[in-house]
Amino acid sequence: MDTLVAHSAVLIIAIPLLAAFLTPLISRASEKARDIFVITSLAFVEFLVIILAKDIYLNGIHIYTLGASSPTLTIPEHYMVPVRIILEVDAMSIFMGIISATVSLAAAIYSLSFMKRETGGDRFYILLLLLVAGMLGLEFTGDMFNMFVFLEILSISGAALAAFRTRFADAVEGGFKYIVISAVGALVILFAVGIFYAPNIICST
Amino acid sequence: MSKIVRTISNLLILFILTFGLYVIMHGHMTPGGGFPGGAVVASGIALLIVAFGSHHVQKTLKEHHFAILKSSGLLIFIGLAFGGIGAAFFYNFLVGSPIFGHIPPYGPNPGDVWTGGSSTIMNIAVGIIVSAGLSAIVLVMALATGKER
Amino acid sequence: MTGSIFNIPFLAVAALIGIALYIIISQRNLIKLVMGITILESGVNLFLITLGYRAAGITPIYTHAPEGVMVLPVPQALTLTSIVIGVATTALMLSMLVLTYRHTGDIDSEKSRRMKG
Amino acid sequence: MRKSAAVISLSILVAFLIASALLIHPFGYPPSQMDDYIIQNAQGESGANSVVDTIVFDYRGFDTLGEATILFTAVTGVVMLFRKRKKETTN
Repeated sequence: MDTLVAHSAVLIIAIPLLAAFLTPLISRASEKARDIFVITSLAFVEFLVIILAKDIYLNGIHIYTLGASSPTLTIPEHYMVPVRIILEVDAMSIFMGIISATVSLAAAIYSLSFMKRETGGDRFYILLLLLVAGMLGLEFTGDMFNMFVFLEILSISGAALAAFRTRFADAVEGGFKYIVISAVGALVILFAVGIFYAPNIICST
Repeated sequence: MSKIVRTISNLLILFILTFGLYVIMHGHMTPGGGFPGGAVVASGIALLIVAFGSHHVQKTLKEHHFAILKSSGLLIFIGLAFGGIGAAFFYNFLVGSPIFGHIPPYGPNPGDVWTGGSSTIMNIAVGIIVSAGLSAIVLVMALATGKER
Repeated sequence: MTGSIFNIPFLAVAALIGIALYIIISQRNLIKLVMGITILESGVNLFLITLGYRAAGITPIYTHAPEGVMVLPVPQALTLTSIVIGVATTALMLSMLVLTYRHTGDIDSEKSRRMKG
Repeated sequence: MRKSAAVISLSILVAFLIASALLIHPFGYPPSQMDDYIIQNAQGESGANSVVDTIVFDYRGFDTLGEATILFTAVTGVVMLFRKRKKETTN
């Protein structure tokens, strides 16, 4: 159980991604199997968020380094600056994590019946799972460029979902406006990542 | 397209695919890797679509073939990421193991394919994802905007 | 030494981003708007790459590497990611444009009055 | 009125860009503590010769996972936008 808590920070982001990659294959089996699979994976993410919240409530900020020999090894041996990507989950991000996990579980359960009348069903669930992964990833990363990547996942899947009902002109137009504005915003954030990377931009000695 | 273009593209597609696979396979030693190699393979398929027309290509290379390729590439990639879950999520668990495990001597060396650990297999997985993804985008857009025969 | 006037690449980045933002603001034809975003994306990529250049540096690959100091590898990895992100956003924008063209019959944002801005 | 507001804000932004271009580190001499560590240790930790490939798949592999999902999202979005609409009740 405690290993689950130790790895829960990254599992919360990885499980929706894994579910999104598996959904096209599972939806070949049957519509019913796909719906069950999506709901169980989102319920498991909700369970992980709750146990991580309890762990953070008890002993503070939860740090997870990706790729190091142990999750809490943030600084490599003979160096003073972290080189790998670090997930930093504090009270604020787990609070937002609880909200987004619960809301997306409710949205998935609601959309089971709503999506019966629409065509292209399993693509809706793939985009919904990716939206959830983008949201949770955005809240949990401690790395600036990683935040840009998850923000981009969020905006692309959100724009595609906005333009889902392609027979309405307003839906596609709204999706287009959403993707244009968020692409420009994300590129300016990428410019800010570049400025952060060159430290002495103003105080160059 | 005219007959000449079709026969030339029939011949050319072999060289493009082999060059793309070469760039994907040698990503951890030479410049290139999953992304550029996948783009080269996708440009080969785009050449086929231009030469033979999207409807002809659509008969053989259907969209769900690309969907299966993409999902399997992504599953290999995230499976390798989960493989190192013992230590941490993206831990390179194949370094030093019999699969792609050699560690080259420090400094310039002639380069040994059997190195790189899980990052070599991730290279191949990303090559599959990018080539299937980009050619799926080109095919779907060509079909959508082409003349319905 | 403080930033010398001869940071030509960074001035080129400033010019590219300025032109791209002017295009995004002033263009009515939506295809040109998407082109403006592509120019903005290439400007930001140029900025990332020029951050990592080292004078007389060689590519950071050890296979048959000649002598010399290596160029910074981290900005190259970031640019690799942002180029594919540019492809993804451009593909999605263009496909949405095709659909709006099918619905409203034209591509000009002024005439389809709901699409101000 | 709207046109002048746009032009003013654009000129302020371009002025900021040119100022940052002049004040940034000189072109060929970047500060590089983190990169020197990576250049020294990339071969030892992951064994691959290409340092950029080591960063993309080993040090910052999570970015590349996000990258692959972005490409997957874009392709799913494009395929979903151009799907054939068979039986669909307009509600």
